[in-house]
Amino acid sequence: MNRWIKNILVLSVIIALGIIFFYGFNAHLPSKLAVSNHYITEGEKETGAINIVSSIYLGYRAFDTLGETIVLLITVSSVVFLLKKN
Amino acid sequence: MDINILETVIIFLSINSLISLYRVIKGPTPQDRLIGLNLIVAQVTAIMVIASVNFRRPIYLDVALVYAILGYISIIAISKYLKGRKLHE
Amino acid sequence: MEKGERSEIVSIISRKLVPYILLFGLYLISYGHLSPGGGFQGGVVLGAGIILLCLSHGIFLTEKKFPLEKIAFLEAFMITIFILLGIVGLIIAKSFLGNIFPLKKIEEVPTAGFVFLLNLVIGLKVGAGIILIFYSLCERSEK
Amino acid sequence: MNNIPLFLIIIPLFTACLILLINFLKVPSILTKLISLSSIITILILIGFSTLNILIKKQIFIYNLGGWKEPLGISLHMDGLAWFSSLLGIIITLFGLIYSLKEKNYSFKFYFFFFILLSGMQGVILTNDIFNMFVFFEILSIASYILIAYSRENKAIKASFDYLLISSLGMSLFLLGIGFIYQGCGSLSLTGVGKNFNIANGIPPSMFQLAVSLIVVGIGIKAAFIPLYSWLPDAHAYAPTPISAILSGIMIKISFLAIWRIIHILEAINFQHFFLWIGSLTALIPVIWALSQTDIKKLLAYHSISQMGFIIASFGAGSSLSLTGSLYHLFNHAFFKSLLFFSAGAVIYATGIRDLRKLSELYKKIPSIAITSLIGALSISGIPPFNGFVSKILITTSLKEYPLPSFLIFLAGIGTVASFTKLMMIFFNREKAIQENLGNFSPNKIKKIPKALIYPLIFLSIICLLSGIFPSRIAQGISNFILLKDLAYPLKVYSPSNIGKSLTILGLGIFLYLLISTKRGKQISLALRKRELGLNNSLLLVLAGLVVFIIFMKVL
Amino acid sequence: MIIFILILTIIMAIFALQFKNLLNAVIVLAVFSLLLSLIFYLLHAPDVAIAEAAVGAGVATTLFVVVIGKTKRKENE
Amino acid sequence: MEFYLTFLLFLIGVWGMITKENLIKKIMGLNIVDSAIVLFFILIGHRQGSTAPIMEKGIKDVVDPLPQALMLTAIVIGICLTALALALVLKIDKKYHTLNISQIEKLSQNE
Amino acid sequence: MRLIAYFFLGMGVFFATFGNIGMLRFPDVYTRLQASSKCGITSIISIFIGLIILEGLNSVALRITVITIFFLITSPVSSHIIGRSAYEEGILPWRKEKPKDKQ
Amino acid sequence: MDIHQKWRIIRILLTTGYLIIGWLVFTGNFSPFSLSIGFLFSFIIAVFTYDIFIEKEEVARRALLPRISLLLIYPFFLIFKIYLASFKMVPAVLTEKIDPRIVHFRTRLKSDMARVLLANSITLTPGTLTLDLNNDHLIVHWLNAKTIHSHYAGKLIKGYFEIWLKKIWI
Repeated sequence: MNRWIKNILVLSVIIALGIIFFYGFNAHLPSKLAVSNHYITEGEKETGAINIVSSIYLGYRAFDTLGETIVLLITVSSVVFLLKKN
Repeated sequence: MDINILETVIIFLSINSLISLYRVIKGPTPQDRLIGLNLIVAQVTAIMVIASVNFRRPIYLDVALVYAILGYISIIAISKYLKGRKLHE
Repeated sequence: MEKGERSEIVSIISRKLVPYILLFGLYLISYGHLSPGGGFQGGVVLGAGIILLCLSHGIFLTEKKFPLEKIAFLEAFMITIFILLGIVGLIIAKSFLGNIFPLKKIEEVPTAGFVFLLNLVIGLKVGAGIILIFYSLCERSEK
Repeated sequence: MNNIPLFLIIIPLFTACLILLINFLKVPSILTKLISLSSIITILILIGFSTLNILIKKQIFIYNLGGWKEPLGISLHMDGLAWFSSLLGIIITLFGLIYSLKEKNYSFKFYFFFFILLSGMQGVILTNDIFNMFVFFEILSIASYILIAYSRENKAIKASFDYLLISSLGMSLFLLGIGFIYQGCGSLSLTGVGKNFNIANGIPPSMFQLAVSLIVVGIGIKAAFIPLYSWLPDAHAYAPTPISAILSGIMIKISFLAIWRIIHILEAINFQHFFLWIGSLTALIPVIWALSQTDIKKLLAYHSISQMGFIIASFGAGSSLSLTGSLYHLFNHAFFKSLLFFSAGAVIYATGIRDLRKLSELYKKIPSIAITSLIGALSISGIPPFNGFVSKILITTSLKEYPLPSFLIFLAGIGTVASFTKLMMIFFNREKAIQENLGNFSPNKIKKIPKALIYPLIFLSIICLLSGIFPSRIAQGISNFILLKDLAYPLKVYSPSNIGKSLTILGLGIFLYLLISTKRGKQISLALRKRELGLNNSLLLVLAGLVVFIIFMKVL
Repeated sequence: MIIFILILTIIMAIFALQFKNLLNAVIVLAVFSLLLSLIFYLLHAPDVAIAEAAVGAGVATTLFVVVIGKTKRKENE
Repeated sequence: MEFYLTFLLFLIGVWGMITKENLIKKIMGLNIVDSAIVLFFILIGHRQGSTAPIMEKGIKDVVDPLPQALMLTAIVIGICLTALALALVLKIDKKYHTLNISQIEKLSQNE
Repeated sequence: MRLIAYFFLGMGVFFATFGNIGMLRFPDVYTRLQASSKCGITSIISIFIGLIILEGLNSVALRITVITIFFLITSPVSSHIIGRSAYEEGILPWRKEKPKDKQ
Repeated sequence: MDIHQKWRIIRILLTTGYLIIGWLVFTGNFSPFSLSIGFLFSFIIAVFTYDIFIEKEEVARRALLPRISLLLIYPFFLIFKIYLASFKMVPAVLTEKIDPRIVHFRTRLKSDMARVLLANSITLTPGTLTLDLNNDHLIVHWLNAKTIHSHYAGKLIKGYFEIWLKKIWI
């Protein structure tokens, strides 16, 4: 019985969230893409990579990539540390 | 004209993969599900290749190759585990 | 995973396939700036190749070939190189992670020297990381 | 000079990698410790260099990474607030490092994780790009998950897993919020977002509210607001002591400061007022649980949430005095909470017991720890002349216009006094263990405490005392140099009425302590202790909190 | 087209969460990930499609399978 | 329409995280949530152009490359979290011999 | 030429459909595996041949050939390993008539 | 120089050669820079994986260098067979007239690669599916079993494949 109440509670919260997303989100927003347009037009010249995604990933936003590698490094270290035999 | 035909093929293939999905969900044994997974990998690779021809971007074909390789690896991993199950239980 | 358990077909096919998968991973890494792919994706494919080797030849043999210690060292070394590259950029190009190579014309194929280098570093690092995660998750059942 | 923000992030990272790398060569552990100590001192000196420029010349350091200008690439900004929180983080981390140096069973991995944690904190503070902030938050969180599970005890692992799930859900919400912002304004740098993402610029109000609430709830999980705090007590209690001090002392505050920055940039004024209510509830409710705890560190962990409530409520009031009070309390809390955690850690180190009921008469065996804990307890309870008193007075004066929140905060103050009286009883009480015949603790088994554990305690106590004695100077400094506002209020902290108020709270608190130490009170606290939220409920509460936040914003 | 595959993906997600047998859930999750990668592909994001296929089908599935192999097989009621 | 289905996917993942008792199921829910967010970003980027941002000769009308670059990072972080959570699950299984969250909570309270 | 390509594409769809139907209707793991492995690979090969004819011999055709060869190698292996795992697990093959004593 | 040493170098070079073919196929790019990078990568991979790619015992020349002309024709033959198999599959799917059995038989092929290819070819041909391969012992699932006698079944199933493969490898 308790479980049923809990399920209903969860469902109601999720449905409420769904309604909020449904009304809060506007799919037809006019988009302003000054930054991206610059990437598309100049990215090839400025970084030398034809693949613009690569040029953003490793050129313009390479610091993010550094952070991401650090995330991977610490994950690997912690998995090794956690599962190491004593 | 071509584009239409190619897209029709894509649509047919995706409807076909619906059947494989049914097997994945329904399949009484895990092996059945794996068969479904195998077939889905094949069909989706076909869809990707056709779509790449359709988009006129041959560069996209790398994705299909990666997809094929990794589908194979995942199937081998899962069936390896299925085999090892008797040792565990 | 004892020896009798292993399928000969899978083992032989994987034996012939793994070098090609690794090569494909390196292709993805080194052509990351020209076609889809890049450091991370290629690294994952490298890792998946080694995982396939583990699955088909057993983890002991693979670990003998690619020992855990060395791979861990490779990973730490690569991340250090990444940061060092950034610092070299700071000295040469006056900004952290700045481009330290001259940009050539785009017609020549592998132009983006810096992107290429970073892709290589990241790819090796990601591959090493994934193999390490797999090793350490597998480790306990062997005992 | 402009490179300082970069070095604040990179030097810890590089140190971490260096530690990892040199340990492949099987070097002695003393080298690891030496490297870590020297690195942290280096960045302390670096941030010291920047003091003059930032505070007096009111200069903002901007560093464009990779040479790409602001909207294209990522840039680091260091203004007064960032300087303040960065400095606070480094100091607390330094104390934590000194405290952990003497511990034998911390391998090099511990220092590695430790420095990544430090680097993540600096990154979150300094970055001016919202997605980069997400990445640094993830670095920070992963480092903290693994540090919480460092002891590999059952409860620590469980706490770490709970924290991982809840916090990842929060981070997903944050990322979704970033998606909304990007869709709305096509830019990711915080200044660009501030310029373009507001209702005046054509963003629909409902979307603005949704994005802001997603981001606030996502980060709020780390800052432990009222519906989102349930991971914190376990996580902070079962972490190693220096890590508890860092997590409680600085990490939750950094998350809060990130919210502070985002709300200021987005100019979500409605939301700021909402924080008044959230903060006052956050101050009160955890105190009730704290009163019922018997684990030393868990009690302290509940109090971190409660003190965060003071800070948040004062932030919500929004006047320059209350913002000053908020920052001042943040500053003080960082010091006295790490002091308390270090003392608790020393007690656990000496006796090997973390249950309050089993300990007694420790004053005779470890007088130094008893004194430092007493200083910490007096600070947190807001007794003059310690620093907690000053900031609490600032907060209560600034909240005068809002009667209900200030009443809730008053109640929270009483609860704080009561629970810290309960904590202090392990030092000054007699024969409690015999009375309840709970444990086999014998006072003779106490280990000798090494000096490295005591030095940070003494330093921290001195800071607590000093920042309590010169209140107006520090408050003026905070408001003039960091908030760049005039403190439009004649500061007179040590007035008789204020002291009387604090003494009233003290008396009521001791009375409350007497109440809960009766038989009936013990039964109630046992029942409360059993009634902790499970993982599922906490996850549900996150979503429910999100719904409530959004609905509240719609109503306002 | 994309909507159709997306609906299939959602169905797969529901089933992945609903299966009692964890191994079946992992298989379905692999299918989910592959279909998602197809969607990325059709949305002209080949980089992300490669990453998702590599991560979802290759690494995550293998890790899940290893962990499930070491813990119990059936989900406890 | 795709956006709303993406939100539905997100909510399904969250629902799985909240209601499922098994820890591995919770991690799967987390995976689904991550995927939904990635899909959301890609959809945002897709709205403008019509082909991938790889500038071969004669290609002009491309989709927004920035969300794709961001999502590569997000995918890496997602897999990292999954791996770490799975390692913790292994550890939990070793200590408590069950993966059911309510049983684990009962056991850890009795300690 | 184009018509031949379309013919091959149609054949690919045809075989894919039959493979799927076979997988749906057959009674046990092995027979389903038979249907799926054969028809799956045939449909893939047909489609790829069709596309190669459509595109002409250039880098695309080369890449498609690589994928085809890869499929030719791996698809039977994965079928084999699925079948083998079923066989080792002791799933008995379906028989038309009830199994008698001999064999 | 020791014979093992020599053999190792030969294996590394052979592996490199095979891998460079793969590189060319992957990239489709013949510029000198790409080729040199490809050579470098192939060599590195070969150094790491040469004893996986070519086993120490595989000394026979034909096992390493198959007859290229026949090897190139073989896929077309195989594809033809596959088409035949699939057309036979269609009525089976429609009518469900099947009589599946499991049969065992042996093969005379020596080279590993040849045996594996035989098993794969059997999987791809009408109504048969290799379940296991143990040295030279094959277990095959047969959809429309005509006989269960090991010798005849072997003859029927292996068909021309064995002869072809024997010509290509050993």
